[in-house]
Amino acid sequence: MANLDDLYREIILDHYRTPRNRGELPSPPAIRTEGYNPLCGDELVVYLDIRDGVLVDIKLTGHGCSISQASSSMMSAAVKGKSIDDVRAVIERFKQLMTVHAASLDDGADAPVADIHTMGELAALQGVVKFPVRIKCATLSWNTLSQGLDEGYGVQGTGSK
Amino acid sequence: MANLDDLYREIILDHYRTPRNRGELPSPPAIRTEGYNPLCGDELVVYLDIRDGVLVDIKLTGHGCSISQASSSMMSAAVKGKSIDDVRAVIERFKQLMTVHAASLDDGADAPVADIHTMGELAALQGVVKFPVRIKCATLSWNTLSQGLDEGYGVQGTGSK
Amino acid sequence: MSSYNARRVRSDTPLLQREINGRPITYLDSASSSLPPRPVIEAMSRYYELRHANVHRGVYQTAVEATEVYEGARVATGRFIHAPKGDAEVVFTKNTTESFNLLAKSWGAANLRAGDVVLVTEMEHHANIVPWFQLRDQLGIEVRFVPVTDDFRLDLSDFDHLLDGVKLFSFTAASNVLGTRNPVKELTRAAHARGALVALDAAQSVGHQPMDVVDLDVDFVCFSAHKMLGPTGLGVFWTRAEILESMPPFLGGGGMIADVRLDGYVPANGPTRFEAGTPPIAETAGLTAAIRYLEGLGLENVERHERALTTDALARLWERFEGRVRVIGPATSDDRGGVLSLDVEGVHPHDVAQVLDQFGVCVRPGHHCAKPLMRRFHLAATARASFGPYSLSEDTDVLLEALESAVTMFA
Amino acid sequence: MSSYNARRVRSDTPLLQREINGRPITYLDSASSSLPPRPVIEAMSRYYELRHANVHRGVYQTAVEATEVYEGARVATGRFIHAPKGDAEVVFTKNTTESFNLLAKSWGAANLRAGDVVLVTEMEHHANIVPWFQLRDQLGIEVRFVPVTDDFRLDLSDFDHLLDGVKLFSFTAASNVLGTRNPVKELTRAAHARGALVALDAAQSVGHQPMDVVDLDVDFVCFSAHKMLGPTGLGVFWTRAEILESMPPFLGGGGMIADVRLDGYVPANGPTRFEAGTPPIAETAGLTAAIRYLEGLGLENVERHERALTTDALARLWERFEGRVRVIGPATSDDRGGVLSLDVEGVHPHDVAQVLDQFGVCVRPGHHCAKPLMRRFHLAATARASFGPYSLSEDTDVLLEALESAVTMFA
Ligand SMILES: Cc1ncc(COP(=O)(O)O)c(C=O)c1O
Ligand SMILES: Cc1ncc(COP(=O)(O)O)c(C=O)c1O
Repeated sequence: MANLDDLYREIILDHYRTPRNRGELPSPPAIRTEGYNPLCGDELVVYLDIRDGVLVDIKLTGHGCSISQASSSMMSAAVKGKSIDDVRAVIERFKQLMTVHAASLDDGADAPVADIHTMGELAALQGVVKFPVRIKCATLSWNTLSQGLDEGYGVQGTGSK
Repeated sequence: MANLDDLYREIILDHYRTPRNRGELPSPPAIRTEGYNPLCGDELVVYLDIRDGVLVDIKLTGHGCSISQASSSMMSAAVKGKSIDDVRAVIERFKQLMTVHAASLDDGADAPVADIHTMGELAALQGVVKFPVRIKCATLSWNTLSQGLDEGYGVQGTGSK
Repeated sequence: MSSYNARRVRSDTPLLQREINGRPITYLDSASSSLPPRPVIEAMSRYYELRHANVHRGVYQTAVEATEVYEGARVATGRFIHAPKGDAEVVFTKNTTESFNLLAKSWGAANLRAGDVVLVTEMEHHANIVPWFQLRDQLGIEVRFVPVTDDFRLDLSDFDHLLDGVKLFSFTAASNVLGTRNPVKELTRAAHARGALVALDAAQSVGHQPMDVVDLDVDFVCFSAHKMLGPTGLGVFWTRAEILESMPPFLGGGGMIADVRLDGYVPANGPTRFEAGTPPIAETAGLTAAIRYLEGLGLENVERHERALTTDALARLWERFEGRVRVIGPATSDDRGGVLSLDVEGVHPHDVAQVLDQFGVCVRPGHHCAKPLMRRFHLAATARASFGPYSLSEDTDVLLEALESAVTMFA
Repeated sequence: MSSYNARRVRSDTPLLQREINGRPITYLDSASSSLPPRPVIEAMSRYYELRHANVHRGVYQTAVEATEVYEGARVATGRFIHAPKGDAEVVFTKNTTESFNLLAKSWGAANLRAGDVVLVTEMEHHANIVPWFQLRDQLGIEVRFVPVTDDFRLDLSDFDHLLDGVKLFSFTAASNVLGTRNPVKELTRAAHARGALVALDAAQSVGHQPMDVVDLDVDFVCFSAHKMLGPTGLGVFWTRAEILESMPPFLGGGGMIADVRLDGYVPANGPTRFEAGTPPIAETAGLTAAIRYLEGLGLENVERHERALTTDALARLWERFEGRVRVIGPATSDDRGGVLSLDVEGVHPHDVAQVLDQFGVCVRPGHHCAKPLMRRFHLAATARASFGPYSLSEDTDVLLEALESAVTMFA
C-alpha cells in the first residue's frame, strides 16, 4: 500500500510553497510553450531562453496541484544553466523514473526502478510512481519543456543566432 | 414447465399438414393484405372477399412455422362466412387468448385465462401462450386479417358496392 | 433520519465492507458512480450462471428466459419512471451519454435545421453539451446557454428571451457539480408554452428522488444504471411513444431492422429500432434488481435521508472551517441534492483527494465533465463529495477529519 | 481430441450444469453468445464487491484500482490480438455493432465521399451492412457486395473488377450462418494492392482461433466480448494508431474531450476520444478474465477441438439423415468454423428449435441477422447449431436424437 509520505516529501512541499523560477521571460526571444493536463485542468507556461546550445534561463507560470507545481519548480532548478544535450539527458532520466510499464498494469508487477542516485532532488519525485494517476501531474512540465526544446531548435535553426 | 404437447396439439399439426383455404382470390375485387414477421421471416398474404358486410370467402398464401400456418388455417375456417361484426368479435377473443400481460413478464405471474369455451378448435392454440416467443407466430394471420378488414372498409366506403 | 435504515443499506453493499489504508472505506463519490448492493451483483451472476443467452429470436428455454430478463427490465424501468406506455417507451443504451447522442443524432438530426436553437444550461454535463455542438457543426443549429447566477442557480431573469427560436430545451434535473436541483416542472411549462420540447438529464436525480415523467411533463429523459445502484454499461432513454415512433434509426445493425436487402434496409418499430446489436443483457438483470431495491427503500425516504445528511454536512463544514473550505453550490439544502463540491483554500483538489484517500475517504477531484460551469466560477477543479442511499453522518465525520489534515498539511 | 480437456471447460461453466426439461442442457448456440466460465463471472462480481468506482480522474484507492482494471483490459486485449501498439490502439465499445458504426460514422464519414465504394460480402451480418447503407443514404457512397457461390464460399471470380473504386473492403473472418472462413490474408493483400483499406468482422473468429492483426495485415477489427466467453455490453474496435489518431470523434460527451467551452469543444487523443461517457467497466474485468481463460486453453487447441467436433457432426448428420437434414454451409471442415445451419425437410426452423428445446438442446432459428445471405439461398430461416470451447461430441449425440424426433413429429 502506497504511503502518503512517499508522495508528499518535505522537499516537494517546500518547492510547492516556494516555487523556484516563477515568472515570465520576454518572448521572443524566449521560447514560450503551453502545457495542459485535460484530466485535472492543470495549466502551465514554460519560457526558455536558449543561447549557443545552453539553457541560459527558464521561467514558469500557471497553476496545478502540488505535484505538478513542485515538479516544474524542481525541473527548472535542475536544468537551468545546462547545455541542451544535458537538459535532454535529464528529461530522459526523469521520464524513466516516471515510467509505469503497461505490463505492470496488466500483470500487477512492480514498476521498474530507475537509476535515482544521479538525480539529486528530483529523486524525491520517485514516490509518485506509486500513485499512477499522479504521474501525469509530475510529467506535465517535463513534456512541456521537451516540446519547447523541439520548437526551440526550429526557431534557432531559422535565425535567432 | 411448458410441455411440447401443449403447443403441438394434434389438431394443430393436422391444420399444418393440410391447411384449409389455401390459394388466392382475384384482387380486386378481393382485398389483398400482406403480413410479415420480421423476427422469423414468416410471410403471409390474406385475400378477403367481403360482400354486404359478410366475409364471403377468405384465402391464404405464404410460408411460416407450424404455429403460424395452423393458426391462419384455423382462422380462415373460423371466420369464413361470418358477418364482419362477428369476425371482429372472433379476432377480439383470439387476441385476448394470446395476451401475455406485461405484468407477468415483470412479476413472473401466470398469464390470465381467456374464455376458451366459446372458441372451438381455436382453443387448441391456447397452449401457445406458454411459449411467449411463439405468440407472434400465432397472431400474424389475425393481425393481417384485422388490417385487411380496416382497409376493406376503406375500399367498400369508396365504391366497391 | 426517520425509519429509513441507511445502516442496513450499508451492510447490503459489499464494497462498503472494505478497508482502505487500515480504515473502513468512506465512499463519497456516488455522483460519479454508485455502489451496487448485493442483490444487484447477485442478479447478474445468477443471470450468467443460469439464464444467459442472446435475446430475441431464440425459442429454447434459456433464450426465452434471457428475453424475459431483458424485456422485464424494460417493463420495470417504464413503471419506475411512470412511463405512460411503459416498456414501449424505454430504450436501453450504454449510458446517459449514448442516450443524449441518440437524442441529438436521431431526433435532433431529423427535426432541427440551420438556425434552430437548442437551449441548454451552463451547468450541464458534457454529455448534454458536446452532442449539440456536434449537431451544430453538422447542421448549423445554434446552441444557447442559460447562465448560472452567483448563488449557483439558473439565471432565469432573461429566460423568456432565451427561449426565442428554441426547438428543444435540454437541461439537468440536478447538477453533478453544484448539487443544485432545477425547477423541472416550471421550466418545462415555460418551454412548452413557447413550443419547445424538453429533454431532462436525470443522471443525478433518478435513484435519489422519485421520478415521474408524466408529472414532470418532460418529453425525453436520459439516465444511467450505474448511478442508481445498478451496473455499468447500461443507460436509459425515454420518450413518449408518439415521438419514439417518429424518430429515425441511430446506430445500424442487427436487431434494429425489419428487413435488409442488397439495396437497403427497413428499420424496426418500437424501442428495438434504437438497440442495434446484442444489448447489455446481464446489465438489465442488474437494473431490475436495483429498481426493486430502490423501490424497497422508497425513493422519498432516500431523498429525505440524503437531504438530512446534506443539511448536516453543510452546517458542519461551515462551523469547522469557517470559509477555508468553500462549498461551490447552494448553501442550504433547499432544492439541492447531496453533492458538495469543495474548494479548499490553498490546497489543489487533487491534493485534497489524495490526502483524503489516506483516511479511506473517496472524493473526486476534477472538472466533473462540466468545464463551462467550472470556467463560470473561475475554477480549474473542485474536490467533490457526494452522498448515496448508504451514506451515514459518520461519513461526514471522517470527511471533516481528513479535510482538517489536508488544510494543515499544505498550510 | 488431443490433450485439450473440454470436459474441464464444461465443468468450469456454471450454465452447463443446468437441466432443461429434465435433461442436461445441450448448448449449441455459441455463435449467438457464448457461456462465460466461472472465473469470468467471478471477476465481475469481485469487481463490484471490491473495486467499483468510475474510471479516470479519480485518485482514491478504488478509483485507481477500477482504472487499472479498465486500462488493464485494454492492455490484455491489445496483447491478445497482437496489436502493434498495444493498448494505444484498443477502443472499447458496446458490441461489434457499435464498433462498425464507429468505423462507418467516424472513419467512413471523414474519408469517403459520393461515388466511393465500400465493398462488403453477401455473407455479412447486418452489423457490417446497415451502417454502410446509412452512410450511403447520407453521403452517396456505393455499397457493393461480393457474391457467394453455391458451395457457400465468396465468389472471387470477378474480384479484381469488384475492387474498382473501393476505398474499404469490410468482410467477415467467419460467417455466422454458413460457418465459412474466408481467406483473410489473401483478400487483404488483394484489397491493399488496389489501395483499399480492410476491415475485419472478427465476431465469429476471436475466441475460436488465434487472432494476429499484424499477421493478417488488416486495418480495422471489430468483435464482441460476449462471443468469446466474456460478458454482454462490451465490444472492441481496433485500428492502427496512425489511423486512430486521424479519426474524428463519434459519440460526444464526457471522457472523449480535452476541453469544452461555451463555443465548442476539443476532442481528446487516443482511444478515449471514442469512449464517451462512463464505459462498461465491470465488463472489462470480465473480458480480461475471458482472455486469460482462453489463453490458458490455447486458441490453437480450441480451434482444433471445434474442428474435430464439426468434422464429426457433419459426417453423422449425413449418415443419419441422408439429406433430409441439409447443412447450409461447406460440407467439409476445411476452412470452416463450428457453425451448422440446418434446413430440416418439411419442418420450419422455428419448429425444429422448439422440438429440440424439449431435449434441452439450444439451437437458434431465424435469419441470424444475415438476410441478404438467406435470400441468396432462398431461405427464410435456418436452425443453427454452433460449437464453443465447452462443446462435446455428446452434444452432437443429443442433437441428432432430437432432430430425429422433429423429423418424425412433422412427417
Ligand atoms: C459475424 C457477426 N458480426 C457481427 C455480429 C454482431 O455482434 P453484436 O450483436 O455483439 O454487436 C455478430 C453476432 O451476431 C456476428 O456473428
Ligand atoms: C448530470 C450528468 N449527466 C450525464 C452524465 C453522464 O453519465 P454517463 O457517464 O453514465 O454517460 C453524468 C455522469 O457523470 C451526470 O452527472
